[in-house]
Amino acid sequence: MDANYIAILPELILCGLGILVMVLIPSAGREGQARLGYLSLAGIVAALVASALLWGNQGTALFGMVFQDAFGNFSRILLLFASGSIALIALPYLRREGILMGEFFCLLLFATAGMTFMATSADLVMTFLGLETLSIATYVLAGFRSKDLRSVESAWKYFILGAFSTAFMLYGIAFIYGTAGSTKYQAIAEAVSRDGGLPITFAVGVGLLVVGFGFKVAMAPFHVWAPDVYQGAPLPVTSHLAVGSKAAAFVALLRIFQQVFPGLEGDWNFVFWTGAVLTMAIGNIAALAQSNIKRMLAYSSVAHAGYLLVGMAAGNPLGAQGILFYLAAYAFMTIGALAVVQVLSRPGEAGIDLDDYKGIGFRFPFLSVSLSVFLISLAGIPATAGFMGKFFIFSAAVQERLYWLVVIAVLTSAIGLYYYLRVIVLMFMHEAESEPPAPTLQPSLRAVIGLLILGTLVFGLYPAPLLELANQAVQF
Amino acid sequence: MVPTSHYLILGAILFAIGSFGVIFRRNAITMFMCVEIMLNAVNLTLVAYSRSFNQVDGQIFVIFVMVVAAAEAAVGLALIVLLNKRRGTLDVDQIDTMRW
Amino acid sequence: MFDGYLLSLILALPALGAAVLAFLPAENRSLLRNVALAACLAAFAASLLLWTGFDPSTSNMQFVEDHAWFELGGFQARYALGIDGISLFLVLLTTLIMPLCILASTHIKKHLKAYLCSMLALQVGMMGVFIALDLVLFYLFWEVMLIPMYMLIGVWGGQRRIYAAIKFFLYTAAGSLLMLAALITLYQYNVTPNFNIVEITGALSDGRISIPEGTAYWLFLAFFLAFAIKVPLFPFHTWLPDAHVEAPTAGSVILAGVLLKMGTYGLLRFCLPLFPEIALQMEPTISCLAIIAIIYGALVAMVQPDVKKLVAYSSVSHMGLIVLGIFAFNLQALEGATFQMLNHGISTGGLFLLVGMIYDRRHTRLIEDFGGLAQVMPRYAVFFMIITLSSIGLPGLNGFVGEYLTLQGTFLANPVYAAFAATGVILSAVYMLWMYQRVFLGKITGEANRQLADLNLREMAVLMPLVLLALWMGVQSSQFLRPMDASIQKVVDRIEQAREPQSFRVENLGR
Amino acid sequence: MLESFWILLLFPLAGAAVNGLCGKRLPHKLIGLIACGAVLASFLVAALAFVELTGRAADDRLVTVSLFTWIEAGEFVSRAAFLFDPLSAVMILIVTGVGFLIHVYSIGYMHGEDGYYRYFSYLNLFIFMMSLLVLGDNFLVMFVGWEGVGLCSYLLIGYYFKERFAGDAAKKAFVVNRVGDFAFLLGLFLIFREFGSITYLDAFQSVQSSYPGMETGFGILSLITLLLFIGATGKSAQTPLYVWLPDAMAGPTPVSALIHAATMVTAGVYMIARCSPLYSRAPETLLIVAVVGAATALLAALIAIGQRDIKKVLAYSTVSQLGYMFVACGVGAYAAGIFHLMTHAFFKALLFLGSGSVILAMHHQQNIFKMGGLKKYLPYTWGVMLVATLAIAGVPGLSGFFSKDEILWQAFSSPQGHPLIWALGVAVAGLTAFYMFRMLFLTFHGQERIEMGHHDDSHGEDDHSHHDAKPQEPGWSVRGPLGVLAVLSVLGGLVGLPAWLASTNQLHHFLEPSFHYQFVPEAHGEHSHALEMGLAGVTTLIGLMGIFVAYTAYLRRPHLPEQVSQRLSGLYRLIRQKFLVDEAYDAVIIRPTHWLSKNVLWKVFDDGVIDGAVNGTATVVQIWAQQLRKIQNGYVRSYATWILLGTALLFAYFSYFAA
Repeated sequence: MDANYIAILPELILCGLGILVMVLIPSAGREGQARLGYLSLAGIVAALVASALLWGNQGTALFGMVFQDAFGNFSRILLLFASGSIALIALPYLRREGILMGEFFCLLLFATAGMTFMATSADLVMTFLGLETLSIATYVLAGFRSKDLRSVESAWKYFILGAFSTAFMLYGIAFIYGTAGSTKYQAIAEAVSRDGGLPITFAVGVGLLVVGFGFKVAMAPFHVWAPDVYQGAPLPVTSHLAVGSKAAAFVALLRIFQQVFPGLEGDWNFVFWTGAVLTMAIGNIAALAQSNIKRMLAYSSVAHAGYLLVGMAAGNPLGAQGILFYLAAYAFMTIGALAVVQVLSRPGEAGIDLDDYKGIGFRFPFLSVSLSVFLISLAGIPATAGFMGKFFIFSAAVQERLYWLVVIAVLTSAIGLYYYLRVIVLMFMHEAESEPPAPTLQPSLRAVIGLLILGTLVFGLYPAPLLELANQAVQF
Repeated sequence: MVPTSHYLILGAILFAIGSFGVIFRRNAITMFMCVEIMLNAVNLTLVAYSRSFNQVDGQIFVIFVMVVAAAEAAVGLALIVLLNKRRGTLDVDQIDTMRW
Repeated sequence: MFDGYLLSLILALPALGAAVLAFLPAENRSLLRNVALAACLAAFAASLLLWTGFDPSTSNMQFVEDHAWFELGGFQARYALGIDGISLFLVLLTTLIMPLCILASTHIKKHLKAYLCSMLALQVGMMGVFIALDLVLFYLFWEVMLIPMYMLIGVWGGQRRIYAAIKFFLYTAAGSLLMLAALITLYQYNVTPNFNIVEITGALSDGRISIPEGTAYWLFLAFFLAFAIKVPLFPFHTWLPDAHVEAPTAGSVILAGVLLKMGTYGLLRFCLPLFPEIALQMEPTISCLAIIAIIYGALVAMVQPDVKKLVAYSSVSHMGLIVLGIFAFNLQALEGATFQMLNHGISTGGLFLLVGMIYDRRHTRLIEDFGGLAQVMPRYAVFFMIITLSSIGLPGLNGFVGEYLTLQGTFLANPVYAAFAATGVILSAVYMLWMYQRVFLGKITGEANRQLADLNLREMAVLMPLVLLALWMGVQSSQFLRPMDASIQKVVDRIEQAREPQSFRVENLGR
Repeated sequence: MLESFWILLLFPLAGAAVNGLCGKRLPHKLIGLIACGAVLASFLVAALAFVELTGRAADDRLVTVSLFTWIEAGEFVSRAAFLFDPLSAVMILIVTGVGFLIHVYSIGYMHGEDGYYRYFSYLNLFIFMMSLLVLGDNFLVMFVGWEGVGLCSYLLIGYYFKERFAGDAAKKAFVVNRVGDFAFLLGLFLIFREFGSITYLDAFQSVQSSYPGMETGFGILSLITLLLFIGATGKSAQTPLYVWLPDAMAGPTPVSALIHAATMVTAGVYMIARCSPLYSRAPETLLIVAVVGAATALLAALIAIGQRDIKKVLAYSTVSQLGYMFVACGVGAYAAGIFHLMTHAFFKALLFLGSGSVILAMHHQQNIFKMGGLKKYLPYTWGVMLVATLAIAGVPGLSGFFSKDEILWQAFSSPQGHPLIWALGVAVAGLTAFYMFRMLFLTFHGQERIEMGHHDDSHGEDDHSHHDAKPQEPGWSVRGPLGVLAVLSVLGGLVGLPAWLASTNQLHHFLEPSFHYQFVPEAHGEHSHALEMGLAGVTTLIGLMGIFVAYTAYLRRPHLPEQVSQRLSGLYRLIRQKFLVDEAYDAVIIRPTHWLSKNVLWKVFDDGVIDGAVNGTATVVQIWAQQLRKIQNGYVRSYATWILLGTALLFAYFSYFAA
């Protein structure tokens, strides 16, 4: 038991840099804020490199509060990649909206640190702290366009519901602590395997824990906040909510349920089964009726939580591997799609109704084709990472003989095809109703979008490398 | 000595009060206060368990929770101020710009 | 010359063409067309090597390429390509139809670059379906080709193109998603280290893999549904008329010429060898649907006011015959059905090309708008006649051979089915000739028809290969049948094995 | 030449190809020359091969040549192989011989028509297809020819495609034939299933070994033969599928002569003769064939009486005569059938060509009531027509007499025959004589009622210039073939003299080897020559009576027909309206099918039920979507309630499970 600060080097970099940025904000001046953004980006990249270098380490660190393992590092890299892309995408957005302030990046850094802690945490206290670091930073981020009521409303709804569900989760942690006598994962796992039939309080504790994570990943019926909050939050924050915070919650869930409670199998995979079905159905069906692309993507994000929950319901290593792969694929396509939406939108987040997409297909080919690729991937059509992810997760579910779950998943994704395709229909097959000015596409954004497309397609055609890494990651 | 279960039951009652408060109160600040009640109910539970185990882990956790709650309160109250500014009311039932 | 990567080359050439197109200026239309055409022709030339190098004496896969792709839960999905007698000609059909389609697309002015890219992407997808041996790879290609087709219908289609495109996509995708579920389930029983269809079939037939009958039943249904929708078999056919009517000419040609074959190919390659027992059990139901499709498609075709819709419903009828042949489970019927797949590609593809040509001139496809065209467009009338005759199975042309063998085989399996199915022979003559009469014969109606120009050289160049092929296949049929022999015999043997559960079980006990 | 007889196929094919592909640019003379030359070459090859064949021993008169394997799938093999034996030799001589004459005739007849090259190309193609049909050594090659001649018939009937009726008639011919082909195909399938081969010789051998005697009851053989026969009723215009032939007269007259009288329509008879090993073992089918043949003969003869169009009279006459041939087959007298086929080819071709000559002279007037007295203007045509009419009427000494008489004798005396069938045949003979002479008298004799035709502007511009001119004899190319055919019509009967006139019936004798595998039942008893002669006398008498009645009604007392028709108005109307068969088909089959397809299958089932279900699913999902989004009402308190509800459920579930 020692500190071994090297093991949490990425988090140290993030937090340190976050503090530094916070300190520098006043002195940077108006023009310097962008430079703070790049500084943060550099920090995220550095953290990413650090995580990569830590690949291969084993054991625990920080006095047993965090694990060092492939799973943690894989998740870290994934989360850092998401945050890095979001930081890069956010810069032109913030400038356009006139809210280019260093606070954004500093909050993003803290949120990222919270996420990576969730991924490596070995203790419920640590998990809670990570979650809260993430949440509190994100509450603020959601309201970052403070001049706009929608953004504030979004932040408020996220905040109050987030705090509400956190309370449930905390209560759950309290029960688990009260039964197992410790908040350490290992100790809890030992307690579970030692006296198989744990008292009701433990089961209830686990249930309440699911509420907290279910809220974060937008599992029905705890998804109710997601559409409103996603819609109101600034676009890069929507990305962050949809990808970063969801992925962090999923990896934490995975670790808890795969590593700590494997003995509970029969009980909780029914919960995930039901949750998955509800989530997929509600997400996909409600998305059909949306007229705002951001809100539609919010529902789509709910639906994808459902697919990921299918992997949770499977509860086997294959499922874990599939979830990790899917999360990566999901990061590519969702960040990409929202980035294109951002480019196509006008200041004040205008022009994000589906009708605004009519006939733009052949006018802005790069953007339209990119958006199409991301949507196709989200729809799970092959040659994209989205398909591979679904394929792996469904395979895992079938391995556990969850045939009906897979059939439902397949049917709901068939419904989902409709709304993804509708955007393509609007872009390419309708005539434009007005002549919107050409959007400006910064080189950096073009590069990010290009990179994300590359990721979507390459891992769609040749998933082996990522899949292999994910495989290593789930060897707990 | 009061048995642990009494603290737990008290905690549960507090928690229930808090959660129903969130649902039934329409004022933003009151809602937030109800969430705080829930957090404190959890704190009580943690402390009770901690005492029954004769260890400090739970109590340390409570301190973390309090810190987090404080941070949350800071952010939350700031948001409520902002909300009041933008919407001109704290009645949460009138804050429904985004729906369906 | 290209041993070991010929199939990859054929697959890559159109993709390469699309990549090159992406970097060419959109204004230079003829350059774009020529590049696309060159890519297609190159693929066609390469595919001819397949034929010359094909060994008809074996049922093994040939031109095999097999590389690791990815590994999942102990299984390996592999980049495995190969062809046998069943897929050989389907590949050739694809590579032949594509350049013709590009030649026939001069009326496309809007977004030409995207159009050509879609076509080439479509070709990659379709080719892949026919040559993939790995189930995952197969599924990948199977779905990939939906998107470009969807774009072709939706962007370059007619009035109700959006409805038709979405209908096409959702209908077919819904089916294929269920197939995905079945495909995944199949792996649960797999004991071979990978998802190679040949190996899985082999393992199934020697009993190393056994699937409980209840499961096999559902798996079969899922596969079958996906293929039946693609075929399309009654009652899953209603996407077809809409898609055909709205699609641009080349889209319709590809749809009829190649895409539908993917369904019947799937039945032949997957449904039968994987689940022969269930196929045997389900045969009465499926055969009945096929017979209904034959008669129903023909009857509904008869009363269509729109030429394209008529041809679309005739496809339903023809494809029904192919399905019936496939489920007759004997060599004659299966070879006939496979041959008929090629025929249908040529004759129906040709009909759509012809309809497209008149649509370019008159911008209508309603039969009642035409009349007496034989007088103003004699060459057109002749080509139309020949293709019509091929479609209605006139002996001496290709259609007859396929129809005859299929029906002969079906008759051997069940005379009553054959008797019902053979009514299609009468009905096809009724609807095609009636349509021909109303469009071409009689007095010229309407001033617009009087002004029509006859076919030009380019259009004749598009049609000529199909006509020659129709003749060649009709006369030298055995050249096309012989390479199929061994591969189809293998499918038949597989079914025969399943027919005799006794000996099969004994074999299992011995292990 | 015998071993390479198959090259006779190539000439017409080449002729068709040359004329079809580049005929547009060739001069008309050359087109005619190519076409006629091709058929002549075929005829010469056939003749040489025939001569060589006769030179061989009787049991050696069979040559097969296999060119390539056409279709092969497992045991199913069909080669592009050809068979030359006495039967096919006779047939091919008729086809190419009569075909050549009609080609020559066409040069004159079609002069100045649009699409001259097209016509000759089709005609050559027809000869090719007919040769395939006749020479094929297996059922499938025969079927190629079978359908191929159908195609040519379609193309040639629709030759005047600018006219609506031509298109209608062509389509009708094809479709009705397809109905027959449907059965024919089923017959082929059954043959392959039962005998394992579709090659004639193999299949017949197999029949012989598995059926040493006749089949008892209605078994597989009867089914096979019945199915094939249904095919034949389509091609050879027998009841109930004869309806297309009268309409087929829409084509140019030489086409009617060649295809719809002399050759194609007799394909069914040839097919049955070829399959005699099957038919002779299936008495049940034979009875059906005989009855259908006799009934058709009678029905068509009755209808012919009421026709006013010269070609329609001939068309129904053809149907009727084909009925005779089927009667012959039906009583097991295949050679007699082929004999009548041959003589019929001569005199009916002559009749058609003669009528063509009349039509040409009358500027496409075809109504015999608008002719009359033409003998004066067209003496040559009248002469040859008279010969042909006498031949068909069965006047002794002419070809028709011998062949018809043999059929009737066989119908009476053969084990499968029956006096009733004979009686029917005799009655038809009388009717035939009556309506043929009715036609002849109305056309060439009596009052002049000449009204020139106003044929459509489309054919031959020069038609207009001399509308008022009197009818004129056509040129040499028309007259020449008429003469040759007239000679054949007179002498053609000599190859098959009956037993009471000659010691051997040469045609019978020659054809014998082709019926090698035939099962010949034992005759029930001896019939004397005297009986045969007597019956012939009866037939002749009846025929002469028919002629006399026609003479009385149409020359001596021209008002008689009107009186009779008024007296028997019901029957007369029925005959005039061709027993309403077409109308019945229309009302019972065509209209209901069309209505059903359009209103029920398409509009209700396809668009309504199936598409309704598909679109309905989409609508239902959309409705769900509208409902589900309502959950998201924007109120944070309601969201909190959902969360609490979910928690409660989880709580309940976990406490239940742990307990």
